[in-house]
Amino acid sequence: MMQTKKKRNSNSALRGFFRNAKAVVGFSIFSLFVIIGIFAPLLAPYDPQSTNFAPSLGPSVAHFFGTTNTGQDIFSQFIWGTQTSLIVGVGSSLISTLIGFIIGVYAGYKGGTVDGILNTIMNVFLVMPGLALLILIESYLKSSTPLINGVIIAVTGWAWGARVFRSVAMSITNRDFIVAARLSGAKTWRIMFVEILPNMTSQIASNLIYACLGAILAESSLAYLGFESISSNSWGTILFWAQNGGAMLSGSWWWFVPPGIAIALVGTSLALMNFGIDQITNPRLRIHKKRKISKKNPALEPSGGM
Amino acid sequence: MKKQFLTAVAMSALTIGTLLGTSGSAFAAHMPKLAQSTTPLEVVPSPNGNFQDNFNPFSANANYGTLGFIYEPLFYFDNVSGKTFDLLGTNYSWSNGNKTVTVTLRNTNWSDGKPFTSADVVFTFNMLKKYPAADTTGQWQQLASVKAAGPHKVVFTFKTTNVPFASYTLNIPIVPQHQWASLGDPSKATMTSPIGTGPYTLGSFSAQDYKYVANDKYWGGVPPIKTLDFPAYSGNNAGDMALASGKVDWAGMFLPNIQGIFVNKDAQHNHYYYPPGNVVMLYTNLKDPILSQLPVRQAMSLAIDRNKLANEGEYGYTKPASALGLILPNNQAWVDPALKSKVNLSYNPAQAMKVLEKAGYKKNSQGIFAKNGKPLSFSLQVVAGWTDWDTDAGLIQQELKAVGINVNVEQEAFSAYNNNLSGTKKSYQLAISWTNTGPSPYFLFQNMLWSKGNYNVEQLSNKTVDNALVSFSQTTNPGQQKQDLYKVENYMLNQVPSIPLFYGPVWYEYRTMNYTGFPTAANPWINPSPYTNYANAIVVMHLHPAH
Amino acid sequence: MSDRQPILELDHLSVGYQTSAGIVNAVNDVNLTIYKEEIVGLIGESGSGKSTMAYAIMRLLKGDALITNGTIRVMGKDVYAMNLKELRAFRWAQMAMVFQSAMSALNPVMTVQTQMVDTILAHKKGMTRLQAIERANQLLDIVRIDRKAMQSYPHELSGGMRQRVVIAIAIALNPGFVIMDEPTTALDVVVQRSILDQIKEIQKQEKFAVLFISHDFSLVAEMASRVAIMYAGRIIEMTPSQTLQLGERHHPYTEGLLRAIPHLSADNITIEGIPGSPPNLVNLPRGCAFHPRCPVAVDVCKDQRPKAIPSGNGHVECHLFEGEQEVQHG
Amino acid sequence: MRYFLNKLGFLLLTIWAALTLNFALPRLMPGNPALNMLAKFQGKMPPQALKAFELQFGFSNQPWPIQYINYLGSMLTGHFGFSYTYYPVHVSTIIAQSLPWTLGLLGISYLVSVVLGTVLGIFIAWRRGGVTDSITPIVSMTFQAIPQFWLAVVFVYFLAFSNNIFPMSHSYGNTEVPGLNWPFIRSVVYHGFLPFLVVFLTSVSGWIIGMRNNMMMTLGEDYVVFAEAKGVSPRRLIFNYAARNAILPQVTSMAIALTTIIGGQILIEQVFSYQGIGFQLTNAVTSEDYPLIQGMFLIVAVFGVVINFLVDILYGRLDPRIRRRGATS
Repeated sequence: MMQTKKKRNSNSALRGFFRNAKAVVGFSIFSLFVIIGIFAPLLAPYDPQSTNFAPSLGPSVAHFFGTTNTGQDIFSQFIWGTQTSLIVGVGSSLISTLIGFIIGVYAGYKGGTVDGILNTIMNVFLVMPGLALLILIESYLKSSTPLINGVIIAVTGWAWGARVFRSVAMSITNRDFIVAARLSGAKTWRIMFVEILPNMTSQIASNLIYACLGAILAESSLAYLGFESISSNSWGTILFWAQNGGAMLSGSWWWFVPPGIAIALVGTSLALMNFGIDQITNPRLRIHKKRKISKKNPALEPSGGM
Repeated sequence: MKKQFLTAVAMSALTIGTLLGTSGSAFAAHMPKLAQSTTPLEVVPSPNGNFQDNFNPFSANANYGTLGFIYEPLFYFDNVSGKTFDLLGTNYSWSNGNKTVTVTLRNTNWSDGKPFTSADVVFTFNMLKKYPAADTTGQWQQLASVKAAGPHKVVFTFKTTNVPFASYTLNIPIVPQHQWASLGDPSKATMTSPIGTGPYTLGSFSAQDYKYVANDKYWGGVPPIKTLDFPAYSGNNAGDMALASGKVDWAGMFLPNIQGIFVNKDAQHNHYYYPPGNVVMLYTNLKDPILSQLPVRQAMSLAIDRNKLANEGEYGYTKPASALGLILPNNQAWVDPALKSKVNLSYNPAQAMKVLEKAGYKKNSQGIFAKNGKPLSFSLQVVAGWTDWDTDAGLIQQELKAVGINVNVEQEAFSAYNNNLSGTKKSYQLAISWTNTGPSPYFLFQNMLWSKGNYNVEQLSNKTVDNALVSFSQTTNPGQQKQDLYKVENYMLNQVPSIPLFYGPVWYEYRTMNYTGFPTAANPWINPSPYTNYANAIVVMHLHPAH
Repeated sequence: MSDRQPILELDHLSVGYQTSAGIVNAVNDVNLTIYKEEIVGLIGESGSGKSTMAYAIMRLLKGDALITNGTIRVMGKDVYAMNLKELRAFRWAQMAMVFQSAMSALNPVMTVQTQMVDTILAHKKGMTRLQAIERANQLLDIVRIDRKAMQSYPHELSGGMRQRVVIAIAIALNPGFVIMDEPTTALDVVVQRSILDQIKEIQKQEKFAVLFISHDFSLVAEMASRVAIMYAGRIIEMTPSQTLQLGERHHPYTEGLLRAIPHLSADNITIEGIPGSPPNLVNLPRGCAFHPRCPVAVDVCKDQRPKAIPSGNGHVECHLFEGEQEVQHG
Repeated sequence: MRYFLNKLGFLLLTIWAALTLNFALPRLMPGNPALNMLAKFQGKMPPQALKAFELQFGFSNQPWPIQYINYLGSMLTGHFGFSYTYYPVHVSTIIAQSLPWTLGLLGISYLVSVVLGTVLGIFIAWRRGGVTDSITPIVSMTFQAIPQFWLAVVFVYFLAFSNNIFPMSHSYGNTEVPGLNWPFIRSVVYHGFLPFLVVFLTSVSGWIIGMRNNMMMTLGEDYVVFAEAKGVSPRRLIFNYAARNAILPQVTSMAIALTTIIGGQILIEQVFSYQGIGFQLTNAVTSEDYPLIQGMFLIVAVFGVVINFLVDILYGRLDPRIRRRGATS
């Protein structure tokens, strides 16, 4: 009974998601980039690192985004960079959400001293300025790869999610089915992942989305500051090389604009999806499109001027 | 990108010696007498962070221009032209079997009006003796005494004969006794109100900008420009943009695509040239059993396309290095006539493979040359974030791979890299690094090849080279000195103790909108970069308003 | 009956929600009149449309709820014909409402005094602040709360005190009509008792008509003179409260509700409920909405919606009563 | 009071955590600060300088608990050691010099984005479903998704480099004399505008959307409906009833979001050569100036934590329920 009810809820939530215009637009944009990332080996016309082309070319049929000042094909770098940036974003968000889930739910579920300690740790991570912490770590970890950076971003950024998960866990820990599970002797991890988890899908989805956006932005920032191995290839490293190669000053907009726009697009798509999820799970956030039913229907007017 | 500045600055600090055999002081700065212009000269020696209020000449981190505009040494020995410029000294001469040098001082005043005398010189050196932490060039490891011989004469006596070392000694900035006597350890002092003998004094300071104002009583005449303005820029874009938009008159910055970004914006006024400043080497650790084999080093040298490195990794701002370890054309006069035809290094991968095969190496199943089951596989260390060298390392990796030598590029933090190269235990196989230069090739060789050299990174210990360098250091006879260096050049060519790659450029951009008289490529009479200590002031004294 | 002055008149009122499946009526063709100084009870299971009706009367419908048919008159004035300014002046001065949960009806970050004074000053433009505070103090006296509570924040008061504050705010402007939407649901029995007594007392004193909404039969029977029973958006029966006891003849649903009240006798407790659950409004059964749960349903109940049949002092919507009507008329 | 003490305890705890992190990180890495310092001079320092550096940087072979206590002591007294890049300048001197600029720029951009974002959020929640409501969140979300450094660089390029409308870098004109004079203040404002704009545009979204959503939630609360019913004027309803409550969750995120704003400002200061902590921090990292990195990080962290504390206290003042309960989260 419980199980089927949960399933029905998540199905209808999914249906709601795809009925929400914002969510659908966001999902479509994001999917487009995912497809580009998955098929990067097929889509990229050249080896992104190869320096075999004429340097500093503008956009052309042969090189959609021109070439770098060392003669690399920027379009190929962009395509491969899509893959890297998405892996970093998605991977990092999965890791940080998992850490956040375990710590947050464990704290909320256990309560008491455990909660006190974990909650304090959470708060410490929350108030530490993230990028400054990342820079501090990078200063000792020279030229890490985007993937390592993704892991570091996750390890330093899980606290946001943990806070949300903790409060949700606290609110459902005393519900009957959790109490029943506990009384029947279920292990803590089982209660956390089997009983509690399905009840916070929207929070998890929302956290995954924001962590992904955060990771993509943070990775590109670190790359831009030059904290990534030069043989790596992400949107951030393209921007780093564009800056390094004077793309701005020579007006080579095709070098620095695409990665920036791509990050913004992916970010916006994620934000749109999150916006959609918010509206689905929170009926009060829904905007009611007021169709005219009958002409003379005073109830349709907003009352109280709101 | 940061790297270029760092090494350039490091090297210019070391570029302070000369060959003192060449008939004493030769070149007095030409001091024009023109009306002073009030338009500030905008100088960006190097983009770096904020400034700190420190104009202490004994601090390695003093603000640009401290050495030159404010403090002067006795003489300045230029590494690009090889010339000597008289500053506080007007003449020096060797005696006592080349152990003693006597310097005649200029009759001038400190910027606060007090007279400059031999007491100040003696004080300065004794202060370094008292506080070894400030004696960063190790003067008192060589000096026996510094004594005044009258108000305008100083006698330096060395423990042993080491003629070239005197170029470091005569290059020490002289500070006023009346200000510094009470300061204590000069290595720990921050000097915020410097009193010097130079053409400028400190005008104003803030973290983002400081200004020098003309010292109108300068012994070399009224400086032609009233104010020198030094704004702070970050290394990323701000400095480049400032230069590109014509806000900077004189700079020592690395800019990608300088022709398009800078010159073409105002081709009439915007100029640059990058004279070679040192040799960038692919160092080989000779303690490594495989790298100690000459054919391996020869093969690697043959397999590297230096033009590609210069054009791709170095943006075409430099040229392939010479086979002799000399910086050309700066050191043209020192080329062994017998080696004239062998100066240029060749790129010949086929020959590289032949050399290895001849030495008994065979390609294994991975296509890598191996002997006795040991493949030619090395790690190559570079500094992470020094992007041009990082790129070069990648190119070298590709090229060596093509002939059958495997290379793994390791990007290290600067301190780790530096510890691996110049620490007591040298844990590296291949590394890209710089050379330390001076007004003659002796300095480069002495640093790099002498068994006790400061930068003997490859750990060479060779009698012929050592003897030649010692012989050089004990004579003031130019003929003898040349003969000594020819031996080293031959060793460099035939034994390839390390592999020269390309010249490290001196960064130098200038804009003639407001001022002209800058050194040009056609007349490279001095190291032209604003980050070059002492040369900076000499260059400014030669400028004049454009209109 | 006609000599009494009607305070609330609902005429064929339907209130619907817009959903993706179209309009769903939560209140369906309701006719109801409340007269001066009268207390009418409104009873039904949750989801039967009680609160929707209350909000519709107050013209407080939010989001996708709207009046789909009919009119609402309070003191003879069509609530939905007023412009916003008139509405703001009329509402609370003439009709007020006591919300279900006092905790959520009071602004957590404002003191009791501010919230009371706000109400008074919003309507009495000529009044000074001091006068308003004095009036607020009187109101606290009426609901028997210490005047010190004025400076308290809602969370500092007990549940009963909060509910009294809400009642005080509701009667602040001497309205002629007050809707009480389950005013004591959240309170324990003892507090509930004292508040109900107080409501009755104040009602006698201030002489306003009340629509008393509850799902507690015995409570409504005690408070109200007439009771409306709501099922699936319709008032299926209207009856004087004294008839509400087992043995009297009622709509099968009403009878079900009556049976659901625990009956305590000397040796046993019987609780009988109504089998099944309230219908889904989106997909109402044809005919009588109650027929799937009705123990006495006949074929006609499945196809035809019953009409309102006058019965006793009220009316009932049930096919089973159709014969009686004929008997009565015949 | 209990709430205050609770928060104060947390403040101290967080600062301690930041200090400990700062202590642990360099010691987890190979080498020691003195060796790194020596490396910085690339052979220009004689070997005997090592001893001097070890003394200067407080590095010793003492057991680490003693080192740790000494370290805490010197940190608490503001002795952050010497900067490598600016030796012999103290790290604390550099911090003192750059901190006011960061505080100024950050303070203003933070304040403006919070206030403006919140007001805008209230406005679009009021006019929900309208044109502003459908456009503003999306536009602001897009700005939030743009990498801050990228936006900064694009602004510099188009508004400063190509079109010369704003200065490209620095916090005031090089001809101005710092002090309380009008030309200087004007120059500071003029130079600060673009960095401010970037911080504002990329951080305002959270406030707008957060406040809008909070407002929507609050507008559905009974006490708002109740207040509306009892005739409270629309203005008072929106501000005193709805917004006053909706702002509470906003205040909690104010404290946390601050950390991302500090992060963003690090990049922006770098792009604009703005003489603040962020500019120093990134430069210190490129030049491996570890004492400076540590000092800067510590200041940034402490700064974030202290502001957090202040925001928490403000929250306590705004929400009467908190004052007594002493909740920690």
